[in-house]
Amino acid sequence: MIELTENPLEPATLLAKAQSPDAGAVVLFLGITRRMTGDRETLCLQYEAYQAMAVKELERLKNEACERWSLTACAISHRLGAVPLGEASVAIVVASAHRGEAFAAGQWLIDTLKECVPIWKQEQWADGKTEWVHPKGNDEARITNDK
Amino acid sequence: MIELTENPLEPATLLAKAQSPDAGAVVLFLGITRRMTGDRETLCLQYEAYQAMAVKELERLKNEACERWSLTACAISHRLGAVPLGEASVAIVVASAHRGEAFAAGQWLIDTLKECVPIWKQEQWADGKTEWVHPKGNDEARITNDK
Amino acid sequence: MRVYVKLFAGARELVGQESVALELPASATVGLLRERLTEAHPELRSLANHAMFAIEATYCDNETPIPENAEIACIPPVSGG
Amino acid sequence: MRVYVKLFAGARELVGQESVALELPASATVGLLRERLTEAHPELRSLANHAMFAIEATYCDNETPIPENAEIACIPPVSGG
Repeated sequence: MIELTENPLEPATLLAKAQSPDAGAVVLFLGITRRMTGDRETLCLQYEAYQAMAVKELERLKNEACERWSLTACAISHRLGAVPLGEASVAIVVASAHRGEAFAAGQWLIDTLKECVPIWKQEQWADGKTEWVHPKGNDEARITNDK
Repeated sequence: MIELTENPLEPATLLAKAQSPDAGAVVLFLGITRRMTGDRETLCLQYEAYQAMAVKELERLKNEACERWSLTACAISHRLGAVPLGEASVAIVVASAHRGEAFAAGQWLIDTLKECVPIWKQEQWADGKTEWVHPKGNDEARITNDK
Repeated sequence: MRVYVKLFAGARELVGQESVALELPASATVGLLRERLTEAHPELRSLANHAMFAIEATYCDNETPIPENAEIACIPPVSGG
Repeated sequence: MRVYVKLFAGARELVGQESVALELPASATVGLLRERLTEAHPELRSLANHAMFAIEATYCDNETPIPENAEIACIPPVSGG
């Protein structure tokens, strides 16, 4: 299951679908809006996607993960729009007969999602600035909008 | 939070406690009762613990994980008694500012739990036999009870 | 030919539009598109150098030729997750 | 001294009891306990060779001396998770 949604993510629903007698292991990853980045404070993150392509890329990642590891379930759900502090922007669930595969696939999926899938976040800083985050290698280009 | 319980595990409750504005990443691991082991079919698993020591060992693992990685939350819940097919015998939740630490700590916790914590499972096979599982290196000693 | 390039996130914000129109020769590649885009919108130069481009929602490289009437998007470095 | 050894899982099932009593010299170590346990309950030999022992719910090795009135447990290879 691949999903882009403006609603809060529902990891319990994803987990329930992944739990089955074929699975011995389920791994869930949640990416959360964190308050502090170094000493800067975030109020909220805002996510935007090139939706048709993001869904296609997420399907591609899911298919590649299912080829590389023996998975009994794989679901990725990404939230768009405002994601308040402490709430999840992304949920990835994978299940497999053995735990090594579930951990490896889960980690690969989030690492690769962050490299490939056309979704962007905008920081809304506590100091009033907003900033689109465009990582360039170790650096990040930040398109700042001083309000 | 460390817990041994005869009731079904509640991963959603564990997740809700782990999600906070200090966490950027939450990783949940569930171990599930799997139907097939090779070509043998399991009906149910039965878990038994040396409870006082299991709680103490789980606390020790949690403390060691919190020393090795920078975690904002760490909870382990293990079910005892009968765990039917597709249900979870163990739930581990870890949260940290960055995802690498959450994945590493989650994997280390389940690997180490399986080596150290005095909990045992008994296979109840579809062919009517029951068998305590006592892994010895690559081998497993199986104390079989033909009924 | 006339192409329309979708813009997202920082690129959209820099230009102030969700897409831009460009006039390209019929045999144009993505590399030429990248050049013309930054000539027409110099404010995009720094970001466009690091951006990928997608044709019909598939990543492509500088050598890829641009078909007529294709959906083209400028994909600045992503930051989802 | 008289010690009681808690048994779990396959060990409990092999002996048919949740604990066994053993008579040990006052200076006994865990190594001696392991020997005496398998002499008294030969059915445990294969499992006890791979078992750990715990005193007061803490793993110990063959050299550990056994205190009087301690809670002692035989921990066959674990399989939780």
